[in-house]
This record gives sequence, structure tokens and C-alpha cells, in this order.
Amino acid sequence: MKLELHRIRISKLEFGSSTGVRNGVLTVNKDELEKFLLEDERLAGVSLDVAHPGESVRILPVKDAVEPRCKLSEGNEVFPGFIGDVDPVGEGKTLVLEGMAVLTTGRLVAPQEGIVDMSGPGAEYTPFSQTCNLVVVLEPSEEVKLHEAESVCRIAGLKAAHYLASRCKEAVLSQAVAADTVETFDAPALTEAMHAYPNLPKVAYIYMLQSQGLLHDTYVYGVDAKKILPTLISPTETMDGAIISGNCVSACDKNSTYVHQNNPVIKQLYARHGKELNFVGVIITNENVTLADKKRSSSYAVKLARMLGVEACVISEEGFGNPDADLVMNCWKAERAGIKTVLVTDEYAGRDGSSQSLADSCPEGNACVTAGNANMMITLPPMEKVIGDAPKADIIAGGFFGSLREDGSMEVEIQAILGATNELGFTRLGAYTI
Amino acid sequence: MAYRVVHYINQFFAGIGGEDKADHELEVREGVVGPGLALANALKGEAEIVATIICGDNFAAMHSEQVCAAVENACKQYQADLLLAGPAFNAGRYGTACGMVSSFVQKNVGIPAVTAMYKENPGVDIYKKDLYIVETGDSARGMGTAVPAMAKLALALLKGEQPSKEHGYIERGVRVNTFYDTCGAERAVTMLLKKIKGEPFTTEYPMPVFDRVEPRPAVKDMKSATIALVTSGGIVPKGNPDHIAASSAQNYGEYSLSGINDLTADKHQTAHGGYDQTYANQDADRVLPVDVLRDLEKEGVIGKLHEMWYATVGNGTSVANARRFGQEIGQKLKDAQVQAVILTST
Amino acid sequence: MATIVPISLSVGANRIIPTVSIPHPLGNPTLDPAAEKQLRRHLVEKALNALQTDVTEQTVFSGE
Amino acid sequence: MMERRTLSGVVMRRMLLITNNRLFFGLCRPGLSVVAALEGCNDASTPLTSLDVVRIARDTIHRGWVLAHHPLYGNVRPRLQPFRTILLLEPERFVDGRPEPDLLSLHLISEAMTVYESERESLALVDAVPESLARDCAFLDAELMKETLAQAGVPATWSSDRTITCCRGQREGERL
Repeated sequence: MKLELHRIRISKLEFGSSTGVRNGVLTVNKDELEKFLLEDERLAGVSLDVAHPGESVRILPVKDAVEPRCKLSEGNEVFPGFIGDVDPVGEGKTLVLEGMAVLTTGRLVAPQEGIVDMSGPGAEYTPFSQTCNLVVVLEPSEEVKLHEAESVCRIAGLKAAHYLASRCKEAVLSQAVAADTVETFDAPALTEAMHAYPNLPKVAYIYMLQSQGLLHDTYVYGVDAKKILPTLISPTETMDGAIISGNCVSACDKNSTYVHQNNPVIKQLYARHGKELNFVGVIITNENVTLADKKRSSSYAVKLARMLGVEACVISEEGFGNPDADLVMNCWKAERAGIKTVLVTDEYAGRDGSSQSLADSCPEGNACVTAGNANMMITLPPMEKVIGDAPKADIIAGGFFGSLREDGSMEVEIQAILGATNELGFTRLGAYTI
Repeated sequence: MAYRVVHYINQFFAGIGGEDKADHELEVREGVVGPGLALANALKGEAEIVATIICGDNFAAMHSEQVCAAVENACKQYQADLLLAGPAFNAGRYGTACGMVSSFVQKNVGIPAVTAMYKENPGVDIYKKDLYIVETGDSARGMGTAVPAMAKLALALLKGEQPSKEHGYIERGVRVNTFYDTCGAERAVTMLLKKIKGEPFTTEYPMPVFDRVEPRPAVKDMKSATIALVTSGGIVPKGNPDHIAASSAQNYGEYSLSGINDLTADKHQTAHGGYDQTYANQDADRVLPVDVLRDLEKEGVIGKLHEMWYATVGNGTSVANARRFGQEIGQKLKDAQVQAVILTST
Repeated sequence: MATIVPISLSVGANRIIPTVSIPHPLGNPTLDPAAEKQLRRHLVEKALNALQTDVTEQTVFSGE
Repeated sequence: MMERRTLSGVVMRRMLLITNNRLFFGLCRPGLSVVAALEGCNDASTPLTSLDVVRIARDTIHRGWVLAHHPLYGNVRPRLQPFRTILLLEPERFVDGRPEPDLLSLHLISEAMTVYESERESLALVDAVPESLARDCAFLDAELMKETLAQAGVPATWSSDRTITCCRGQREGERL
């Protein structure tokens, strides 16, 4: 399987009469996109807005972030199971509108979280302060129940992202617009992969997906991850949106769809592939709530690693508490099977940094990278413009979300900031002991 | 313009007297007193000690609110930019008082504080989470190294610098966020390659690991052996006199068994927060078998039940604390010529 | 003397006597006092026996 | 996991649902006892805290009962989620007549206690939470337990709106 990513660098978003890209500027036909999304009658209202890095804008509560992509070549479309049919993806050519993201927002459930500040101290803690953002404010209709409301908003984000990319497809195919970069990723059949680079260590990636239930779910080819047995997936399939996020909790360490499309661990393993290691495969597994599922999935995932005959694995987690047990099980089962591991996680060490960071541990977990303490407090200054649904006073008052000061500034844990302590190691944040 | 520093010392280092003067009431004097002189020199004019607070160790222990309030007022009155306290070396009450006033001032006056003491001073575990404690020797002979280290750390804090390991403070066990040069994923793959090649690497989050000890040889003559009882099940005299915490214990207790043949509900209890306390509070022998060992002592099966028992609470106790409790208790039992120990846990 | 043997093993104890239950390791409130004390004595004697046994590695004294 | 093999064949394994979430108080199934973690036992009784629910579960696990699921389900945030629900299964292993604690359950419940105790002062309290938050939190708590209850043979009959329809009936609550 070979995949080419044709990336067009987007530096500015504008509303205009037709949707298309020229010289890095993406113009969006607001009415057309709003009407397109409103075709789903479960949505009572849709409004669009834009936000650029550096502006005094706060977006809240953000449910998901999606990078606009569509296929340039034949075969199944991106986001299989939602936009595309359920046939395999991960091959051929894919168009990527790079440097921008679609952010969905709208009030689903009371706990308000998922802040993106485009400037100020909060901007440092979210990758989405560096992208031009098309914000889709969604209002599910009243009688739609929570389950349906969640899936309506999730699918609306994917539709908007796919719409934007596919409106640029003709221009690229007709060479009216050239991709700024083209990058090729090869994922050969296992027989070939195993013999390539005989003197380099064979490495796999165990990719844990949040799967605990409503608002804590992930979908693979449209299948709810809590229903899968661990399985192999090609790294190129993840680039075509095979994995999408239905997880809204916690904002800091949930993997948005954007991060699944641009998995940093896969990026790093590819970067060293053929030079320092032989990247032979990705194993996806879940983080179910029952202990029977945890034992089954961790043993199954490690068995797949043994079947691949890998020497070492990176294991990344999603979430805190319940998933710590899966992370630890995956770790010690792999190490006892002779497979060396490095764990990527985040910490909940309390606001004073002195509580126990993880809710589980094992002596085999001697190699750990963490994306920082999610309980660290930060003061966010007031922003001139807020897009989405500003938190209700009673929610703020209860200190459940953070504390609002008279001058309009907010004191919150970075846990409420989108992607702040992403456990795939997407950002440079980390922690150390003083 | 030099920073303004207030210095807290006890009656001994102020030259007023030793234990006999431990009730010396708190007083504030302009300028430097005792070790303050060496500290002032070490601050090389970048900061000056504008006032010294002198307080007897007993007085500080008995009147903590009053002392803290007085220290707070002194810092405000002299517009202090930082509080220096000690060095206290291995003096327990002095170290605890230094920690108390330092963390109070940091919280209530909003200025940094630096103190210094020996790593086994009880003040360390109570206050290391709140403030920087320079590690010193266990006696005043260590003054020569303690003073420059305190001054260096104080100047770093005054200039808003983030202290590093070189400043020689005792690890506080507090996790602090930072932006590394590379993203977490890159750091992970780099670490994995080192682990594969067997090269050294530093984990970013150390998981607790327990070391192994050599088994001791068997007791040869049980009939004349002194056996001691130690427990992590939290059995303490009624009222928990040493206030051993129900979880994440910071200390252990040492209690006498003389005249006690049986633990009873009115005199003994459990302080342990990790299990249903009903049964241990009804009869603490269910955790610490004093009644049976007294019988065995009377019947001559064992030589003697050691007159002291040791107890802490093993519930989320940090590995570092547990190791320190074990070393200290072990040393005391060795000094008391105890041949063997029965360790009970819940 | 501890109820959960694997934890004692993982922290490196060398002579381990399995006991009754976490809230009452050396007792059993459902027994009458005399029987409970006899149970406790039995466990303590096993501990004294373990102390008089040379061991080269971590050993669980679980036999009757 | 749900059936206990005995000489006389398969027996439904008794289960205990410890919860301070009112949505579960009415749930009743043969073999399932709902322990409503309440202070007092009349309608005016106030629900205990989420920490109390974990503590009751811990003491029960010390007596050999086994966790059906991880006690920190739902990306736990004691500060934001006042409700906690824990399903335990009847002891399975016995050593000379006494139930032997299940090691994994013991490990997970003590880790859970550490997390809850570290946030003891800032626990979200059921009655102190604004109504809008309480309703959604109760519903989410029930939703996240759905999979566990289904695997335990207790189909949760709550519709996807915010209330649980369950059969009225005598609650075999075991007072702990």
C-alpha cells in the first residue's frame, strides 16, 4: 500500500461567493456550506465563523478538530464508514488542506470544556492556536436525544472538512493549483516489510483508542472501538481518516480526529524508518471499562506484536484513570513477552503537582514520556470575541470548570484546553520533578 | 538597590542559650545576628539582611499561629523580598519551625523563602512539597557549605530564576510542567531506540520500584531471643498521639509495651485509612499480636518481647518515606540488641 | 505476616506468612474469643518457625 | 464471568451495585442487589459522596467480592463528576472456607481510593452541583455503566433521554 499526501498550505480563510483555494487563501461559500450541513434535519441551526492565529478570539467548548482531506485518486473516500464507504483506504493520492482545521462547537452536555485561545497564554497549550480555524457552531434540534446529538455534531465536522477539500479537488487535478508538498508513505505487505532492513530493529506501535461509552468513544471505519478485538491497521489508513474521534472528555488528553489524521508517533516512526528502525506495523486496541475486556484486549494486542516478531513497541494512551490500567497491562505483558516498550501518557499530579501522577503503575514501565501535568492552573485573560457557547455562570460559579474573575479573566486547569496534554506526544509539553 | 531579606533563627544560633532557653519569646532585631553575618557576606551586596527574627524552639512549637503572624508582620514591616530561615542541620524542632514560618510566609506574604537542614530532619518531609530546602550536613560543622548554598539559591529565587539540581536543594517531589525542545512522540522514539541498544536513558516519569535485600540467617536460640513487633497496619495508642496520617503517612510512632499484656479497645486503635477499621478498633491484637507474644514470653518459647513497638500507616505511603522509616526503625532495633522482628501488615 | 502475598513478594519480603484477611490479618471476628486467640497463636508460631529457618530467597511459609 | 459453576450446574452469580446515582436506585433484577449509598434510608436521605461509594466497594472487595469493571471509568474527575457506581460480583475463590481477595480488584480499588483521596477537599457533591450539571452527570454515569451491566446480564432499560425507566420492586439492598 502506497499513499501520496498532496498538501496545499492554507495561510488565510475568507468567506466569499465560491469555495476554493488560490495562493494559500481558502475562500468559503458560507451559505452553501451552512445549507449543506442543514440537510441533516436533526440540526436546528448551523453558523460558521473563522479565527486566525494571534487574534483575540476564544473558541469554546470545542468538540472535535478535523483536517480537510479528500481523495484525489479512485477508490474509497476519506473518513470510511462516515463520508466514504466501508472499503479500505490508505492508498493512492489524498489532498490535504494543511495549516487549517475545522473546529466543531455547540453545547451537548453541561461540563463545558475544550478551550481554544487564538492568542494569550492559553494559545501556548493548544496546537489549534497555530491553525487557521473554520469554526462550525452546531445547534442540535431540541427533541434530538444526547446520543443522536453527539453523532450529528461528529458527522457535521467530517462533512464540513470533506466539503472544503473536495471543493479544491478540481483545481488540483487540472493543475490550476499545485500542491505545495507531496509526501509518499509506503506500507508494504508484511512479507516484504519483514525482510527489509534486516539489521534494523523491528518496531511496532500499539495505539490505544478511548472506548468507554457515550462521549468517550472512537470509531474505526465507522465501527465503535469498544466492539473491536485489537487488530492491525496500516499507518496510511490513519492518514485517510480511518480513525475518527467521538471522544469529548477530557479536552486536554482526548485525541481529536485531526490528531488521528496526523498521528505524531506514526510520523516519527516513519521519519526513522529504514535509517534507525524498521517500522513494521500499527496495532490498534481499546480501553473498555470491564476488566474482562481489559484483560482480553491487552493480551490480544501483545499477541499480535509477538506474531509480528517485533523487538520493541511505542504504546500511547488516551485518557486518565481507567485507561491507565490498560496502559500498564499492555506494558508488562509486552515486556514479559520480551518486547521492549516506551509509554506515552500524561499526568494528573494535582494542582500543586504533588499527587501521584498515574492511577496505576508497574516496575516494567521504566521508560515513560509524559505530556505534562493536566491539573496545572493557568489564568486566561478575557478575549474580545468568544465563538461557541460561553460557559454558564452557575457552571463557572461551581468551580467545576474554573473560576471567573471580575475582570472577565478565567483561572482554569490546562485540562480544559483542547489538546494541552495530548498523549500521542503531539506537543512539546512535558514535566519533571523539582 | 539591594534586595531586602529577613532572617529567622532560634535561640541557640542567636547566642542566647541552648535547651534551657528554648522558651525564649520571639523578638525582632534590626540587622544581622549569628549566622546572619556569614549569610550577608555570601549575598555579596546583592541582598542585605535588614532584620533577624529570633525565637526559641519550644516557643515556636507552642505558639505557632502567634509566631507565624509575627514573622508575617516583620516581613511586611521591613518590606522583605525573601525570608531566610536556619540553617537548622539536624535539630528537629528548629527545622520544623523554619519550615513552618517559611511556607507560611510564601503563602501569606507571597515572597519566596529558603531554609536549610539535614535530609533526615523531620521538617523535611512536612515542608519539602511547599518550599526549597537546601540539604546540609547533620551538624553546625556544615555551616561553611550551607551558607553559600542558601545565598545562591536565595539570589536565584529573587531574580525569578527556576532553581536547578546544582543549587543542592532536597528533591521536593513536585511535578512541574515545561516545554521540551522536541515533541513527546519524538522523545518517545528516541528513548525506545536507546532502550533497544541498551544505552542509558532517563525516563520522564519514574514508576516506583522496590529493591531486594539479602535474607538474614535464621535465629539460632529463640528461647533467649528478643523479638520486636513492627506494623504498617496503623496500630497506635488511643487518640493517635503522633497524628500519623490515614494515608500518605509522613511519620511513624514508637510506643511502649511495658505493663501491657493485651491490646484493648479503650487504649488502642488503628489510624489506618485503607481498610474497615471496625475489627482493629475492637481488638488491635488482630493486627498486632501482643497478647499471644506475651504468652509465648511467659512460656519461655521466646526470650523477651521488645518493650517498644513501632507503627506507621501503609496506605499510599511514598516509597521514599517507607524506606526511611524502615532504615530508622531497623537502626533503633539493632541498637537495642533485638534479634528478630515480626512485621505485620493489612 | 500479610494477607496479600503477591504484594509482599513484589516489595521484596524474604519470609512471608499468609494471614486471614485485610481488616483483621491475625484474627477472625466470627470466631469466639478463645478460638480466635488460638488462630492467632497458630499464625505467630508459624512466624517464629520461619524466623528459625534459613532461606536463600523470598519464601512463603503457607503449609499447615 | 456471570455464571458460577457448581456441582449442581451453573448458578447466577450474585451481584452488588453500589451507587449514589438515583437513576439506579430503582433497578432490580434477580441476583442483583442495589446498595444505595445514602445517609439514612428514607426519601429525605442525602446521597453519600463518590468517595464513600469507592470506600464501601473497597471494604467489600476486602471480603472477596470481585470488580466487574474499572472503578475509575469515564475519565474520572472527582471535581466534575459527583456520581459513582461500582458493580461487584460474588466472591469466587475460597481458601479453607474464607473468600480470597481478588488481586486485580484489590489493586484497582486501592489506586482508585488514592485518586479520590487526593481530591477529597474538592469532590463534586451530589446536592451542591447545579441542576443542569447534575442531570447530565447522572445520565452520563448511567450511560458509561451500560456496557458493564449488559455484560453482567443486566440489560439497562433506560431510554436515551435523561431518565431511567426501571421496574419498581422491592430493592434487595444489602445494608453495609
